Amino acid sequence: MDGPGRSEHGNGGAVTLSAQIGLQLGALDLQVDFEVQPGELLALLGPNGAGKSTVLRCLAGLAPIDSGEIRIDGTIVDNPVTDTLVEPEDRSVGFVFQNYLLFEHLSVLENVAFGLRARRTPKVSKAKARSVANDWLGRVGLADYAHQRPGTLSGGQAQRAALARCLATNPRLLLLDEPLAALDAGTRATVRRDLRRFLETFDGMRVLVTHDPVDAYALADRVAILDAGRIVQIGTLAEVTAHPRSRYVADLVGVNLVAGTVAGGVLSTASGATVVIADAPDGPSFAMIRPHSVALARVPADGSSTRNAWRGVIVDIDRLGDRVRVGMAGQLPLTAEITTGALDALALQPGEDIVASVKATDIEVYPS
Amino acid sequence: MDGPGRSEHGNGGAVTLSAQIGLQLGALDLQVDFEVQPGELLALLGPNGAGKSTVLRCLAGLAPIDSGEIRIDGTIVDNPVTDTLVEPEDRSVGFVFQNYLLFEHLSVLENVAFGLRARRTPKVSKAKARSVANDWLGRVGLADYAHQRPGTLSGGQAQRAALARCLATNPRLLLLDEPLAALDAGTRATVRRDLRRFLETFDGMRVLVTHDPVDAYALADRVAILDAGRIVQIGTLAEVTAHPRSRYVADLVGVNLVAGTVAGGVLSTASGATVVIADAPDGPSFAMIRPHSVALARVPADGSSTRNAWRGVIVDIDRLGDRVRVGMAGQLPLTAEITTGALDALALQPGEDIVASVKATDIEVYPS
Amino acid sequence: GSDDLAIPTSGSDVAGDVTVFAAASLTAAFTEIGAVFEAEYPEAAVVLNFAGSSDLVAQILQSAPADVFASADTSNMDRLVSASGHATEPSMFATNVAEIIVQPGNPLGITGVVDLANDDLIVVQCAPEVPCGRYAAEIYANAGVAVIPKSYEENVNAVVTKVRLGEADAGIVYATDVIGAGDAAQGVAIPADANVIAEYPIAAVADAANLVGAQAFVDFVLAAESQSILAAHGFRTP
Amino acid sequence: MSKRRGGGESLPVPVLALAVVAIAFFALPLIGLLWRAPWSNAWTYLTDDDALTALRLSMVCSLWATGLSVVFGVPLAWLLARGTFPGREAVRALCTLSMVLPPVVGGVALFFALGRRGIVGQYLDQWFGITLPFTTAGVVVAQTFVAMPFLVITVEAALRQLDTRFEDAARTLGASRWYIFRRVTLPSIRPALGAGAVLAWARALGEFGATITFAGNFPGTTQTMPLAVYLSLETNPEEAIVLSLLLIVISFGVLVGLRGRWMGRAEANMATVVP
Amino acid sequence: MSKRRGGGESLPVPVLALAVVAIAFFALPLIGLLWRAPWSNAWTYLTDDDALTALRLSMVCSLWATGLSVVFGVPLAWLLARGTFPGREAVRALCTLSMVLPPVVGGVALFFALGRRGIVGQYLDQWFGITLPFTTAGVVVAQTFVAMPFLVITVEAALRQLDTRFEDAARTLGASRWYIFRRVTLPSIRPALGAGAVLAWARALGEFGATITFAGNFPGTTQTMPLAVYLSLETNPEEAIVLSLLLIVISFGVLVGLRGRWMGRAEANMATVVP
Ligand SMILES: Nc1ncnc2c1ncn2[C@@H]1O[C@H](COP(=O)(O)OP(=O)(O)OP(=O)(O)O)[C@@H](O)[C@H]1O
Ligand SMILES: Nc1ncnc2c1ncn2[C@@H]1O[C@H](COP(=O)(O)OP(=O)(O)OP(=O)(O)O)[C@@H](O)[C@H]1O
Ligand SMILES: [Mg+2]
Ligand SMILES: [Mg+2]
Repeated sequence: MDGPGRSEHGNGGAVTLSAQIGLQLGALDLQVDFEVQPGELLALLGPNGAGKSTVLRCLAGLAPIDSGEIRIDGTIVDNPVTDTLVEPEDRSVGFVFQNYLLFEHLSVLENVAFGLRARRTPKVSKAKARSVANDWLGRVGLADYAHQRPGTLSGGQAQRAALARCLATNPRLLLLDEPLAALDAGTRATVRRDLRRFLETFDGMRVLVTHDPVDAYALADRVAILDAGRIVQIGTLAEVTAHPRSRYVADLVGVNLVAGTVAGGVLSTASGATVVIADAPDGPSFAMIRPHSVALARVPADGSSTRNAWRGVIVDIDRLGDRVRVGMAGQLPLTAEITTGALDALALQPGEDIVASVKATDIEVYPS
Repeated sequence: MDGPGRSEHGNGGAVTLSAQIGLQLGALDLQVDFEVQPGELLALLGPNGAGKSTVLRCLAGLAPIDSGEIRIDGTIVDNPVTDTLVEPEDRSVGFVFQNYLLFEHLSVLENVAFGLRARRTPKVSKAKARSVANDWLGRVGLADYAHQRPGTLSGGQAQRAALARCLATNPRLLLLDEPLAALDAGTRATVRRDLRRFLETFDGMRVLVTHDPVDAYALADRVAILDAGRIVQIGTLAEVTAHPRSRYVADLVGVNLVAGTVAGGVLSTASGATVVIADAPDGPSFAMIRPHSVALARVPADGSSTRNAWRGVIVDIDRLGDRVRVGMAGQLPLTAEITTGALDALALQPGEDIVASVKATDIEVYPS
Repeated sequence: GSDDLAIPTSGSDVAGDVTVFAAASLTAAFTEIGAVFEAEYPEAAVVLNFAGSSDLVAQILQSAPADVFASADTSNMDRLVSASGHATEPSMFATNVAEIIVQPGNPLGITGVVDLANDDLIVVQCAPEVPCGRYAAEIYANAGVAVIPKSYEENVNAVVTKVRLGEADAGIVYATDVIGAGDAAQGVAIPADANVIAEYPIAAVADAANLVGAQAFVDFVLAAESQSILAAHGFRTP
Repeated sequence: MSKRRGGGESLPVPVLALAVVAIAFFALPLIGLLWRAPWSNAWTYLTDDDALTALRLSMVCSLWATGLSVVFGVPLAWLLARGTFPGREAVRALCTLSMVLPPVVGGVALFFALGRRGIVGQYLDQWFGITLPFTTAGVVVAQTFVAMPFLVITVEAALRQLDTRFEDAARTLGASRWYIFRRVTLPSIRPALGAGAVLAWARALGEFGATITFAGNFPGTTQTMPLAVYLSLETNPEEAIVLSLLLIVISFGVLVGLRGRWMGRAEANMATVVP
Repeated sequence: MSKRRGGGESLPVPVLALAVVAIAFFALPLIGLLWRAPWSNAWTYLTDDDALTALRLSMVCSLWATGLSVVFGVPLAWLLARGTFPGREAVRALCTLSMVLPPVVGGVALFFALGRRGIVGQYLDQWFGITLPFTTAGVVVAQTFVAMPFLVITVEAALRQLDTRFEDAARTLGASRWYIFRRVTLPSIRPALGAGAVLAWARALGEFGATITFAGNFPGTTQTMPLAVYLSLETNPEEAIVLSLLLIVISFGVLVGLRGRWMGRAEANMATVVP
């Protein structure tokens, strides 16, 4: 049962992950190709149904691929052509599932101890396993729930138990499917901190699926944007967020992304809107406008340094702390970020007309 | 089968919810007492395991209460003393569950049509039900998945299907248990907008459980903070967030909350830290410090207008868009919010020493 | 000449288990006989295995550990002998005559076979595949009546049970069964000219493990003491 | 290529070994029957009128028995799984009554209940002129009595394993208990229901003791296949073997046929929350 | 107060009605037996040595049969539920063989397989000197042959209903298939396993035809309770009734007793993801 996977990783040396994954699954046509370096954490982001969870299942060996090859630390763990397939239990992967999957017939403690007891190498005594499990429960703040059934835990508690169960086995390749999704604001920060602390002392590589940009920013070295089974953007956080190339990323970073064609310092969109920009080469381009550089007014502000102004209707007002994000529909849909004060001053309401203006110099333009 | 609940609400008139809930469930001792006015939306926030989902189950009639009384539109639907209990199916509640609970043996479309077909009044033809269901699927962007099995949907898709299934029955009392939790950044904003649009045309009252402050800000009229089965704070958003009275709320709003005692313009904490403040009455008080009014430096900034400075160690760096939240541990744990530029300039790393300073005038103090 | 293979038996060397396969209808009688036999030969122990005659044949042919086979009819004995031979020539140790079994007090006033032809009557009898069924057919033929029973039972005991429970009004069974039923049922004799006689053969089987014991038991069954026991249960001597 | 499929098919060796032994245990007797079957004149036995009549009757009765078992057994199973009333355990035990009862005694017990002189039977007779013994209806009753427990116990186990939160969800959607039962509960226990029905049907098909005792044995009305087989054992074991094989072949056909339609995996897993 | 408890106990009326009919259907024959039982001299029958011996033998054998059914049946069920191999349907059907087979024929078939002249039996005899027919071991074999299918089919249905993602989770935790089988799969099908074992045990306890044919009817070694009952039907139906009642009482005791320990609801719902 002790496949190449586990034994080779046993030494705790650095490992590499290279994955070319081709898989047809229902409506999903998955075609991704990426590498993860030792000690690196790759975050998979993308809309629902993009195939993020499926990618993780492939890496874990739970979903054998149709084409391509997955190599961990030089060992081929999945290759349909040579008919190679290292079973999940021999891959030494750790998998934190999107929906917990705790064993209902075991106590929370026994759940966390499960992985330690399960593997034959290294053999762990029951007592040892339990004490290790207890440590982990402590770290995720479930010490008091050790002897309850998972079923009596709340959503977030269950999620944390699942996290502990996986981390306890000290896997070589760590796969996290939205590990913090169900945690409340308070706990999330703490667990994220613990998680990062663990990851720092972790020499394997990690793939993280998340919807929360904060998680990605806090934990990931590189980000891959997955959409409809394809990687549309991959690179360091800086690269990806500096120049969003998809609506999804723009939303994630919280900026406005305008696609169009530049001609003589003016970018015109498909919808016919025009954006006056600082110098930029002609040709199809993206324009990125930060919400807080968008000013709102009831009437066009004449004689201001601003040279861009668009009319629109307010569709959305999201308050966030002492700032407010105002969504505007119109020829050029925009999201503006203003202070609560400004909002109260303008007394804005959804459905009202508004004028948004942006300094040309605040607009970043790059070829698409 | 047609209980008082449904028939009375049938007219679509305004309704009121008043709930005194006492319930002992495993580790949870639930004791809450609140009212929701017609057209009002109450958001329940609180840490994991606080009892939020349980409260909703009580309101829906899925968990009969041990003591107290639940009244909907004047009708007593649950009262252990008089042994009254209106069954869930007769309460005309809509419940969006924390974990979907879609029927695996029905197609997504049939799931959404279920509620319409299930109720005898008003009787809805199969065709009618299906068309209504289709509309709803369209609204949550699942039109293409109408004939798939829920099992083949991704997490977020399933969540949206569940949302549609509930909204389709046009319930009089709407209970939402983290309806947006599993949605990705892009979809969430859209669905939230749809949800709000629906809620605006909804004359019943709604109770929403969420972990996401943005949801609460965007959707809720009032917020109740639930902790360990008790409501620790309740009121309008302004009230609750203006003067956080719990760690949880402070985290939610994203501000620093310092509890201590004011004596002669100085607030001293249990840990011995002192905070110089603008005038405030003596006595036990809370001090609220906004992260972006916290300045960070490597050395104490002498001769500045700032009169507060604390040493500490960086434990946490969360990048969020073009801003960075820096967590500092020390005698006075603080979270500061600075620009990416400032971060790069200071080249801060977790574990390094740092000095945080705040203008006394930026500190808001109120008696606890 | 029933004694061509006969082995002289004296109490001394009759010992060990004597396994007797006997027809189920002999249960009561053979249980008693077995006890007396053991009293006679203290060294010996009688092991009784009761079942339908044909089941017993099947078992013996599957080399069940049988020493003696007592059948409720000649045909099953013949099947055994023709298939696996025998240690001693089969000899008749009892006969049985058919009777009509009816409710206690004979409420329907059934006097003879002729009355059974009445369709309002619930008559049950054995299936033609089993001996008592064949006998019933013969009896109807002899009496010159056509009786259509409600059911062809698997064995005579089933017939008795149905009448005892009052589910059936009448049936063709053995005289011994009527006696066995006690006052839960009562019998209507069939005149000898229309009646048939069932013969019960017994023999030591071919590869009997305890041939001496087998021989002794066969002889004992044929002896007076056993005959009186059989008589007490309604059997007649051949 | 099997390996490629992943999933559960590469079972642990010890388990596999045990499973193989179990299969052999069931296969050998069948092989034995085939081995000893008189192929030369098998056809004559099969085309024998009585055999065919018995076969037809067996089919009709066993299907009726299965139907009744489902109609009455599923509600009973639900009551046992969800109801809370004193003596529930006793009722559950009561359902296995006909399994522990020697078949013949079972038949006798049926007489006591439904026979001409039975507790209820006498009134059925007096008031409605209905008599069950010695009728085809009686066969169905006897078979149902013996077969239903298998359905009840199988379905009840499934109901207990079912996640009740799905029914909660249905209730908040305004569905009555009855509607939920039909549209949510039943569909989600379909595999177990199928299994239970198969068990019940097979048991009814092979039922012998209770049938012959309660319903008797008359060609055309109450003589089912097992009875025909049993009796031919008395005179003609060869025929018995052939008829048994016929019985087996037919049940195989039905089982293999039903299987796909009844016990799909997709329907099985009601508990799927997300893929 | 029952209303306060909420949950499923207020069943829809039609269902309730059907369930009640079903219960009556099982209760009446039992009442009938009790009604006709000869209480006056019941005690003498019960204390009769042969009866007690038969009872002891029945218990021992049926428990052995149940044990064997579990040991071999669960792996088989797993193979059927998870394995993918040609002829899986056929194998599944094969398992119901002994249910459709008239018991007596089943006994004959066992002879062909394990008898002293049987396909395998002859070698058991020659090489190991093991003979199964007409021994207590033979009784266990006959009962297992008849009882195992009930366990196999029940457990298989449960395995299909089981959410395999939990096993996936266990695999990623480094658990071997065998470990998962023991620590995850088995515990989560406990209710079904319990139900299946009960079915098998009850069936074994009542087994008559195959036993008397294959193992014979020797007091002390192969005469189980049903056989004793059968014989006393010949000589003394009253005794038969009393013994049957004894059989029922005992199985009731065991079932009601086991129930709590075996079929808890908590264990049942493996699929709970959050409360
Ligand atoms: N077993 C399956 N059968 C058919 N289609 C499937 C199956 N599993 C997944 N899919 C398809 O794959 C798509 C992606 O699923 P996946 O769970 O990987 O998405 P995801 O990126 O994880 O979404 P989310 O962020 O909501 O979890 C789904 O939309 C579904 O259509
Ligand atoms: N059936 C039950 N048996 C025992 N305890 C229970 C049960 N259901 C809930 N609890 C207890 O109630 C507590 C609160 O559960 P609940 O699901 O209401 O929390 P929550 O506020 O919804 O948390 P989350 O935000 O994580 O969903 C749990 O911690 C658990 O201990
Ligand atoms: Mg996913
Ligand atoms: Mg909750």
